[in-house]
Amino acid sequence: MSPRRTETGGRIDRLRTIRFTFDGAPYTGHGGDTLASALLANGVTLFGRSFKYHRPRGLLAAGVEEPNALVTVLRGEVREPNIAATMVEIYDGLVAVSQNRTPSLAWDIGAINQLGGKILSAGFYYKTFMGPVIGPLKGTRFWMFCEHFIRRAAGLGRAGTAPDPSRYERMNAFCDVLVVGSGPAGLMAAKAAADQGARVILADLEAHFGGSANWSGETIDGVPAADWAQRSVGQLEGNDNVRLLPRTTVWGYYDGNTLAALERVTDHKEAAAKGEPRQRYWAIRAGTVVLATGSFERPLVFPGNDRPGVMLAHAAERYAVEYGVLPGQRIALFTNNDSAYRSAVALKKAGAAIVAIIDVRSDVSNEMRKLASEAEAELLAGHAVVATEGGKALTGLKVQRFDAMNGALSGDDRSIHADGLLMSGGWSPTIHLASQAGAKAEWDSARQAFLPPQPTQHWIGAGAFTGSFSTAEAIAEGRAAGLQAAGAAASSAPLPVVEAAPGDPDPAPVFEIKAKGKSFVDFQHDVTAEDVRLAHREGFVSVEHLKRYTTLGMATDQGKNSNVPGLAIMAEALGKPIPEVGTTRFRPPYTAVSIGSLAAERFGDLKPERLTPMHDWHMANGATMYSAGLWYRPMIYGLAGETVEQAYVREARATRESAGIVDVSTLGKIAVQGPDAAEFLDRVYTNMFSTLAIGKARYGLMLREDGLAFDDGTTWRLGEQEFLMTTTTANAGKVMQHLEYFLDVIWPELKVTVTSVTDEWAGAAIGGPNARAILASCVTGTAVDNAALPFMGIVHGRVAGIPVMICRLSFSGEMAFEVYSGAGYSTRVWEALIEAGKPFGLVTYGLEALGTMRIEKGHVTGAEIDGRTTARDLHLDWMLSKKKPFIGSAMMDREGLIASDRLELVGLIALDNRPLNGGGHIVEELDEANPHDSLGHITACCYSPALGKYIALALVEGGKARHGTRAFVSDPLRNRFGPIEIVSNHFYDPDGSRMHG
Amino acid sequence: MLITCPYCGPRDVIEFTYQGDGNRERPQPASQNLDAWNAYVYDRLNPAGDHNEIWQHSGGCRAHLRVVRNTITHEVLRTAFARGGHRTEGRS
Amino acid sequence: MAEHQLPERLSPLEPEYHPGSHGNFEHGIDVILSETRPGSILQLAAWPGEEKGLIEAIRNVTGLALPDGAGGGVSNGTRAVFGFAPGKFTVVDEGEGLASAFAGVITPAIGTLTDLSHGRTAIRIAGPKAEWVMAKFFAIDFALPAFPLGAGRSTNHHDIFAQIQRSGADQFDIYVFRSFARSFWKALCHASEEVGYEVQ
Amino acid sequence: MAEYSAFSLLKNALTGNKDWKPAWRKPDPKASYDVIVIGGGGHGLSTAYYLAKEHGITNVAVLEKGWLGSGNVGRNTTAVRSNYLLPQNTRFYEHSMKLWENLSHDLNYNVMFSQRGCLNLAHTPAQLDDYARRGNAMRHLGVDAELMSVDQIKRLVPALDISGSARFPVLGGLMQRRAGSARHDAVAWGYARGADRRGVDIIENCEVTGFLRDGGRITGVSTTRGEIRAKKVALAVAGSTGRVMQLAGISHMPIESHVLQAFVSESLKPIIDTILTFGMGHFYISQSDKGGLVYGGDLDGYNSYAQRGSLPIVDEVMSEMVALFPGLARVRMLRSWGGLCDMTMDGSPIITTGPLPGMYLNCGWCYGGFKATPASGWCFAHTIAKDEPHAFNAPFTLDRFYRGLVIDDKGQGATPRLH
Repeated sequence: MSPRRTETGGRIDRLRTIRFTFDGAPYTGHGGDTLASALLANGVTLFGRSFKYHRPRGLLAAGVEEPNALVTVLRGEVREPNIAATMVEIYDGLVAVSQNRTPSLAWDIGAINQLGGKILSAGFYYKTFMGPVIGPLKGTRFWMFCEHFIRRAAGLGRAGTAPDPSRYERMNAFCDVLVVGSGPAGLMAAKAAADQGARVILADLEAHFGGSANWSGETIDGVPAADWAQRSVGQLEGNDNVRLLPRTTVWGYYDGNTLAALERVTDHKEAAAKGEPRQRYWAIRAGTVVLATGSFERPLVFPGNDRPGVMLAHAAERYAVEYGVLPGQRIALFTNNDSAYRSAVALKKAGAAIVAIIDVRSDVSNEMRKLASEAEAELLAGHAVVATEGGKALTGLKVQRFDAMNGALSGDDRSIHADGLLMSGGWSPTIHLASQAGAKAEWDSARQAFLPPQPTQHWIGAGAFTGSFSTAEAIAEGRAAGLQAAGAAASSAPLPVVEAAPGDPDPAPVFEIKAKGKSFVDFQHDVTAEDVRLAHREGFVSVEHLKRYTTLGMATDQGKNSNVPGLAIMAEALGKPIPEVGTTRFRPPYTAVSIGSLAAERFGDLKPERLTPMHDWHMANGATMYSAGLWYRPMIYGLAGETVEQAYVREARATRESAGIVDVSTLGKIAVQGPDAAEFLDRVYTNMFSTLAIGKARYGLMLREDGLAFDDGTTWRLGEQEFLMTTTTANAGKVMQHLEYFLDVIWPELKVTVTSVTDEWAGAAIGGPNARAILASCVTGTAVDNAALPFMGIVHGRVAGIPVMICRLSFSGEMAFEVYSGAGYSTRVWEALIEAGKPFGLVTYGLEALGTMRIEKGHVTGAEIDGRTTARDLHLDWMLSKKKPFIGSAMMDREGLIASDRLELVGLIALDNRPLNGGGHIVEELDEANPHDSLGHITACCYSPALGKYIALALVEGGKARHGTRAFVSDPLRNRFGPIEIVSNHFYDPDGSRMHG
Repeated sequence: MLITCPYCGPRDVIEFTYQGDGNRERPQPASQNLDAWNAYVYDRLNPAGDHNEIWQHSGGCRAHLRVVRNTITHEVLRTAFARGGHRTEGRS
Repeated sequence: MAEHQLPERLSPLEPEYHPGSHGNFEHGIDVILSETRPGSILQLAAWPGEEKGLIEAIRNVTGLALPDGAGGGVSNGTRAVFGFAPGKFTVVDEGEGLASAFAGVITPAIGTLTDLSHGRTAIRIAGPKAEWVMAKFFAIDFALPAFPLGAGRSTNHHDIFAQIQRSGADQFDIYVFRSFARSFWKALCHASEEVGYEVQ
Repeated sequence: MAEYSAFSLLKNALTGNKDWKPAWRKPDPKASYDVIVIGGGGHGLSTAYYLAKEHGITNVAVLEKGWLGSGNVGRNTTAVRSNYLLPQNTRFYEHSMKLWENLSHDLNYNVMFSQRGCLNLAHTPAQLDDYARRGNAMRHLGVDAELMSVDQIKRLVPALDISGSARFPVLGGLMQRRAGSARHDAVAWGYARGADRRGVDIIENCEVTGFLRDGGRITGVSTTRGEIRAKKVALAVAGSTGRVMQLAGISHMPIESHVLQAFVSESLKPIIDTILTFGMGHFYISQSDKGGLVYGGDLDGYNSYAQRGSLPIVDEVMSEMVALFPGLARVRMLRSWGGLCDMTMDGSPIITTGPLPGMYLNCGWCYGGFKATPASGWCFAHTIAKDEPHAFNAPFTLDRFYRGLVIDDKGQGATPRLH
């Protein structure tokens, strides 16, 4: 039996022994233990070190608000830092280590910071480290030098770099009623709503439903509250319209009654089952939310209140009643309200000696005096704790007379020997979700607490959340909320009967005992009462300034323990009531949420892969793939030992000499259909399409409304009211939305449907002097000669018995054809074309060769249509129809878009026969040391097999006017400088004789 | 945030694409009034409160909607098809 | 008709399609995944006000009577139809050639016909945990009252657009773009491991 | 007021820190001023500071509707950089960078500007060329930029997944070493203290409710603390520009107000030593001196005046984060918040005289406002004092949109969402 474990009691499974380690030392605990309760049972008092002063710290709380006992949980190499020991359910083989200490928790060199105490006061960073004005450490250097050490001293746990092997998952849920919190109020609400047939989700962040019923020691309907809770849960489990989510923290209340919750599915298990996620992220759309989230007990602010062994009263009660662990043998309590008396009695029952109850109030009610004597505790009314003693564990405390009216201390101090000091500074309703939902909390001077605001979304509060701290009220409010949420009338049926200790819910308005020594407000961040007063002296008096200047409330507990005491101290300094200092609006998340869980199913799978039908063929035939947006496209089909350049040069040369074939299935394809299709195209393209003959294609250009170039491609007229539009791969989605917008919003009178058929049709572009011969040898059902298939003509036929649509158009500048077929057949067509091409030495080519040939031809792509260029800049003004308005026509001639200093498309030839780089700049005079006066930049470049030179396309100031002149490429990033000649962008076969054949 | 698509019913905002100020009037295609074009292309009403907006249900039926939404509370007050005409009683 | 001599179409799922039991199946198989490979997937669109005529045409050609209302649908095992957008319907047939059957029927006065038989891939998920697995991907309510038998829905999972028809009490047919089908299939299998799944 | 220094810290420590004075006074507004600056955020405060310091104009009031620095200066992810593509932006932000480099001295307030670099990751050869274009553009304007190899990146950020197996493998990156981060609140407080020490009245909890006019001319403002007259009224209320301009009767602007969310993780020992951006989505991250990972992504994407974010963006940002750092999946997001951004139709700001006589306008910072704080105030002060823009802000006019002179670094066109 471990030193602090009680003989009996608690809902732990004493028959199950669980082995785990903390900081390397082996410990045992029982089923149902948290890491905190198990270590406490083993006599551990020191759990962590504080952020700034590295002070030794013990457990403050028993739940999610714990600020001190943060640990890192290890699963092999994978680290999970900053987890509150109070929230870690132990399992066999659990490995946990403490944080923010070197070399050990017991001996931490960081503790020397305590010596600097007064210098390291709030805001000290801002007042120093500016460093010298001159010399080697001027500017930012001195600060960065100091910062190097500050950064290493700061921080809590250490994150790992080993990839997390776990799976995370998202679940989209819908319900009529979401109940948050499973205490008596939540259970009643869930049951009432479920009985009405509503779809109910009940979520609680703890492993066991029941909330305070699990440790209050009260009885409900004649049975222990814990049993009543378990019985209620059992009744809920039966209903198939109820989903129970234990270990599930509802952390975010978003617009539209959308709530975000995190379910810890396997964190408490040794291992996950096959396919089981570590955590599940619930996105819940709820009709109505019942907020039954309870309340937090507040610490009191007094010297030495952070000593290990000083704990919240209800936390000690939980450890004793729920886990069968005594936080101390000789326990004193320090309180400003009645609830601590119940805790005293509970701990007495559990076997501790209650040496004293120190109450700041002089007038303590008779009921409380009765409870005190029941606990056999000396009652020191009108007293306060002014000091605590001990090092890594509490040994005693000092008390003095205290006047709650004016906060004055009097008389001699008196020492009390105790190894546990439990404090209660009153209770704060857990209103975070209500605040997130978008409203400001309201201060209640009786409760000395912020109460939930009027709902701004569909939620109803119940129980301690509303400031109703008694279980009887919780049960009544819970049922009423459940019924209302389910749309049912209120019920007058009798409610479960509660037997509970008496108590006044209103505390005395005492938050701080002013005496000598450090009194902590924010435990983790080491913010003291003096820091708050310093902030006041320096004018940081609004609550947000207070937080930001002192970091109060910015720790991992997000102010759950410190907000109200901090505000109270500032209010006193200002001589204003607390609400005038204000409260900060709570923001998501309620408690910290793992980033993996938010990535959910996309962890390890950020974006889908988009594949053409021929993808597997490309992979099997030596293609190196290139990711273009979500698509994968062949870059080259390299041969053994070939460089990328050698490969694309071979592919391009072979195409120009005989024939090549490329997969063009990724081009955006949009079916434009309907009586007004032609009219619509006339409006969206800069050039005419209504005049296009059936069975012919035309190259088209689109502008944006602002008159700049948007996208280009060929559009085919397949019938009177039937067009097939092609777009660039990159812009397919944008163009689709553009068209849909105009049809839906601007021109609803047009009878046109647009449908993405990108995936319906797969395409192969086959080009080169022998392309036609290859087609002729394998296409049936149509001729492909000049008469049957002139430039920009379209025919229908078959390849390998499969229907194909062939359009004669050219991107490569060769005699070329695009062969389209249904995607399910296209690989067969592709293979048939390659087979037919064998006698002609047909090559497959990839994006690099495609790019090379288009650069030789001077065609533009996304690199030139970059959202900043006009049709004129790209020498496409010949496509701007004067006969009709089109999208962008009214805006395209504004002064800035026709200015003479705009960048224009030109060609470049490297005069030093060395490769050029995309993104290199163009200058008139070369200055490698201090490059300046850029004229423009290279958009695309390659080695041109056709010209035998390194060439490029570029956007250059002056443009055409510079044809034939010399300049320099200036590429300091890649140290590439050299002479170039500026030429026309049409390097190769400018009059197009090859493609017209 | 949930937006009720007249066709698909209430859907998460993730399914929608915002298309901005729905009060803008596009000039007649042939209009040469550059001020009107500039106002249409660049200027936006940007109220703190109820706002007439265009949204596309791009992750659903792809219809464009006229939405009245409060820019302070994010409450969606009204939704309708931008392109009238369709007699499809909505689900919600 | 020529279609009858056509070779079998290739599935985009091929290399990732592994018939058999997978995932946590030792504890029972709670969903069955399959590719249904219909011969015809058509999109029919009616001009505003012409919906009734189109619905009539669909009934004449397929024998399927569409129920009223947005997203209404019906299926009979070999054929299925559902609305997925205002005035727009997806019609599916096990056999090929449904497009030519509609060719003369959908006149320019009524609307348009677009053949997507190759462009969309049909994946079926069936079993007691079908709703659970679907809810991992899509932010729509799959509960029977909210998503009735035969009804259709248009939704998306990030970049992947999907049309979904409820073809059984615990069965859904998902139509995704062919180019995304393999990625979606892999994700669907991955998400089904938890409940144990079989590929047929 | 006392200088801040290690010595003053020590001296005050010995006297129990009882003698520290307020960082700035809390005066009541006077009846009139030479200049009223509306907006007690970073830009408004720096404007007042430079009006006093550079132009000797000290009869200035800064009016803040809430608490000082309650807007975006205290809500951003603290990145400071000048790595732009277009020269108009690069020149302006580089001027800002130079002011940053001496700001702590200038203000006698440590704003903790730390030049730990900003690295844009590239994931395709085309993107690498695109970054090279931008880096070279910077170099041709005398701004530092360099390309980093995968090996260099791996050494700089070991936690990053640079394995070729990633969906979007890292192929390299564009680094600006002089970029960095600063303590955002300290910038507001430092400028406030600096301006206050030069005689500027900083008036908190003073909301402007209307404009006073003499004919067409703006002659002052009515506020929740009474009417205040001024020769010149300057607006620096980015995020609320639409609201305030409405008070002046101007309802249409080339601006939409959008929410941008930001996130911070629990405090960790140092793991990311630079500012990092993802090239295949919209994600940026750095680590604060306190150890929190500070990160963010895209706009929520719709008009909003609520400093409250939506869930889909949270999911998107976290997904991109663990795509880069699969080892950080178990690190936990501690806090999220939203800031209001003036999104212009080209993604660049507006600093100009007008649009009404007697009015001066500083707005449209999209989500680049923090790093601009010094130069924005410096240029705005010049524009107010001289009644004409400085060369640095001359391109940032209001009419540039209409004249086709947009400064569109992203090439997205007239949409506020995509910049």
